[in-house]
Amino acid sequence: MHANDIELTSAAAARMLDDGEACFVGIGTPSIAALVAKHGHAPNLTLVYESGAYGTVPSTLPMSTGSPSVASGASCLGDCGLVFGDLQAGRIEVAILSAAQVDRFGNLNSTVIGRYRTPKVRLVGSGGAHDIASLVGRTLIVMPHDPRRFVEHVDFVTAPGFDRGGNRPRGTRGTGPVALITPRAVFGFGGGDLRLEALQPGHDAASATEGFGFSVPIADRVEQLEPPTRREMEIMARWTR
Amino acid sequence: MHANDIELTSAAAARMLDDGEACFVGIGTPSIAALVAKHGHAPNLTLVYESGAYGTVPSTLPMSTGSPSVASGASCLGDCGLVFGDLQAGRIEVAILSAAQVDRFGNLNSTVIGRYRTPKVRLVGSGGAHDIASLVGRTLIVMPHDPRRFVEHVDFVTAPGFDRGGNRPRGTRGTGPVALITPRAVFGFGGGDLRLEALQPGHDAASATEGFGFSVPIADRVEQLEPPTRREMEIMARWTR
Amino acid sequence: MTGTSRRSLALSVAEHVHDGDTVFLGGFGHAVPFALGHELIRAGKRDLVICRSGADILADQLIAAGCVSSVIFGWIGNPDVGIAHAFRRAIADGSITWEEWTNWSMVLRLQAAAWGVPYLPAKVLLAGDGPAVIDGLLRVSCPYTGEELAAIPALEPDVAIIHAQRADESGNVQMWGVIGDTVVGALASKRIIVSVEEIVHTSVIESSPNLTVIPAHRVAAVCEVPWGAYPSYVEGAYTRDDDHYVEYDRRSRTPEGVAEHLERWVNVDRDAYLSMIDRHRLATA
Amino acid sequence: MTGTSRRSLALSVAEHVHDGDTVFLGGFGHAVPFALGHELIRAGKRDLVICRSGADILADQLIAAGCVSSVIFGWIGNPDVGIAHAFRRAIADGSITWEEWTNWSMVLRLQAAAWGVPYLPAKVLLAGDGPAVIDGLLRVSCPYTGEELAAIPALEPDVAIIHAQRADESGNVQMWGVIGDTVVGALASKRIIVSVEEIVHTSVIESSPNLTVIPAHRVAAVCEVPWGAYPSYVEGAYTRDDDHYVEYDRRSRTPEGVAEHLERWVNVDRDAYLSMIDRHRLATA
Repeated sequence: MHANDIELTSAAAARMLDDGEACFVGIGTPSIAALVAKHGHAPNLTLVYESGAYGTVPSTLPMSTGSPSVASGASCLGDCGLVFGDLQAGRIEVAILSAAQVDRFGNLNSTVIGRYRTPKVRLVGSGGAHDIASLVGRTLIVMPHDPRRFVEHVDFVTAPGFDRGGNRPRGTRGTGPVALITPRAVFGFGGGDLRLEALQPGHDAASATEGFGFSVPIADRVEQLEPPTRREMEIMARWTR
Repeated sequence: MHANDIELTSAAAARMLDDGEACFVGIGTPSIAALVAKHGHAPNLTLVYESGAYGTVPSTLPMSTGSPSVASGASCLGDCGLVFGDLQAGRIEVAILSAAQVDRFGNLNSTVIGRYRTPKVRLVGSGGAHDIASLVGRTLIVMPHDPRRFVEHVDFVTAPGFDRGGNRPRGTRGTGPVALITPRAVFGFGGGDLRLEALQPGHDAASATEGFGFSVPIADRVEQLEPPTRREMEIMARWTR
Repeated sequence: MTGTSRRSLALSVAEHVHDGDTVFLGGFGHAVPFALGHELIRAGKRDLVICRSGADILADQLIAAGCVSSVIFGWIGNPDVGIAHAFRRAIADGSITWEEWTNWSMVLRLQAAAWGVPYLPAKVLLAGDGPAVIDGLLRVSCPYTGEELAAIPALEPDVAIIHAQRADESGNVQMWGVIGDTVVGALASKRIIVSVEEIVHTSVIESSPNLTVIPAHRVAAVCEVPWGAYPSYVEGAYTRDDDHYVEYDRRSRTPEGVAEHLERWVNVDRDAYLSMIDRHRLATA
Repeated sequence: MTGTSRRSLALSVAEHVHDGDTVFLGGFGHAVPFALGHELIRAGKRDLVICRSGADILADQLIAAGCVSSVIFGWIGNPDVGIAHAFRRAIADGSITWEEWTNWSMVLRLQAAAWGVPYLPAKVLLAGDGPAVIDGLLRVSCPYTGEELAAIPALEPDVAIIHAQRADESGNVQMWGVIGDTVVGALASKRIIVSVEEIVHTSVIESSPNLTVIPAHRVAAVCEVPWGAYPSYVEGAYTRDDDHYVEYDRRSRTPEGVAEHLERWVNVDRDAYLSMIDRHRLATA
């Protein structure tokens, strides 16, 4: 059985989570990635949802961070204040985020396509994404390979990554984005700037960056990612098949 | 059966509570006063304890605001943040306070007798008293008739009443103390200054202010308080006999 | 509050929600107050400023129905399904204004009001493009450390509408499951209207006082409305009707479609509403 | 935290409390962590800065035992019984320093740390003599309203010791009854040590997640210590031994008396301690 795009992305992201960490997750692929880790190499990973849930292990994939599957099986149901307070106090190690657009500096846009007051497409807004990107220890970004989403500069910086000098902007903390993970590749942000670092099975540098709105530097040594293991595929199957 | 000092004080204070109010209470006589009202003319009075309890109706008198009888029978057990936040937001109408000393301006001292750094007697400190006196809608002060406790100026203003000009000091709100209730009399704070306004049964102006460290003006018309009713005495008996 | 008592949805809304009010909508995915929100639509409320952190399709429906002049939010959409179509149209045609925060800053705005302070300092809205689109957002320096912080201004709604599992007649509200910002938003508000699955005797409340999230003296009205959070869910009672959310996404793509949806689901009495719900499938109790 | 596991009192205190630490003491009347506090005394900890809002006789005993260099508090005494005699003696003879706040401002100091901000604004400590005796207390103006507010600085204890009803082995702590400032004080602290009446299976925790007041990833160590809050009480387990508090008041009036009390109640092993408690009279479960 070949891994599909969500499985390739989720498994690669999962491997970047360490056992014992608290991981802020959103709905969709971020949840799957965290669950692959939790059911695999990181049994003591704590999934944290902005709705106030800690330690939840959703059996069905939640459609909202407040969904029934976030509540059932949680070991702690506090409120938004508990979770975001913990985040602001520097006590959440890692987050997995996604967005409509990402740029070469790891900035995320989930607010508007086009101009803010006269948008081409009005999106959902920050939710917790700005807060998480500003405050968490490090960020993993997961995206489908949709060329329109990879731009040199996002139309709106909802969730800050790095500034044009490759530094974390004032008013943020943590190391910022450490990886952009797609079904085709993993990109790092070594100097605060996107760089191709590893390829998913069957892809090369050209296909990994196909359609990107900017040119992407390539690491001296590009790793070849292993496909999801049989075990990882088994774990993911219930949400991705 | 004659009312004892605690009963005279509690019953007089209870009558100053209106049905439907939220009333911040401490341990001892303040609790008894609130309970007399609650079991009598003010069934919809909400007793609030700083430990986070709302709507509690202690069956035995609590020794601490965190005592078992504060918890059992409470309709809401939040935390200190809920209660003090509510208070700071101006949502608690009235409080009943006591202290080691009260002065003619309604200032309360529960911090030290003597100088702060070299006290004659070191007391328990503010607890919530400063917070309540600064923020609640109005304050009732209940005290035993112990002349050493009635002074022109308290040694330390733990809980602010009025300043020497008879105004509420900057940094407080609410009307401040509206009454000082003792087993001998009720004093008002009309112009921000203590004034004898009503006498408990069997007392006159001289005995009501006996031993006070300052002279007390007397209202043009001094009321005569009714003794606690039979019903009030019945209510109080379980805590005061 | 003494005056609290069991009220109908219609009476509660008539008494406590006025045109022009700022209205906090409860429900962070869980226990979204659809019954109360739909009553606002039936009552023809106008010029409401609606607010919450993550706003889902109830907010979109209030906008579609013409009740709303402005939205204050951290997120607005149809969770995991798509965007808020009526909201998108309304900002495109200029019929509403909006003020856009983040989920944490919205929670802090409400917390500030719940605690009676005019602002709270925070470590967000200091970077990215978000701060620039909030009119008049200011910063403060910590007087001790010199650290620069965002000053998040208090937001005190005139009224909150929330749904919960149960309350007693005097208004002690008990809620469990996902809390989100529902409780802080209610506590922030001048008046609180609550619909509950069940009104219970005070002895039930007193047997589990730690579950009471809002003490009675804060509550203006309580309505007993079983299934009052459908199509969202109530922990321990019924699960979320995910299909309904997907269906709303499809229909709300056009003004006609959303009008039909409101005609079907709002312009009906409670019995008809209940008869359209597949309660057998959704009940979890 | 991954590393959390069932630990003895002695090991927990040895690993996580160091001389000179600022230690938050849990227990607002309810669930005062006497077993953990007494372990600090047995371990001979020195130069501790102890803090909480309303501090009762456990704080006084730590002072009497010479563990404490400073106390940060809103209230200190023996509730409804009298003053804290060892505290009084220690400040009279200059052997400890102190910093005196109010209960609300102490809660805000801890809340600021729990939320990772260096201060929170408040409407207290603006009048009376209290503000003048807090070294360096500053004010801020609200940048929106101009209102003058007290700037309450964050207090982040190095370690919290608290007692609760139950936890699982990974450290999810459940507490009910009076909460006071116990939870915020724990959340404010860098490390949290918890003693519980009972360690339960995680399935018990997951059946009532709203009762979890501290999520496991914050907890450094959990110890199962039945009667660990005696002579205070644990809701649903045992009631307060009021007589013990009265007795402590009597004995603690002299240095010799308090030394005798500590010899009797602290310098003993757990079985001997339990044998001195009239468990039959106090048990409520």
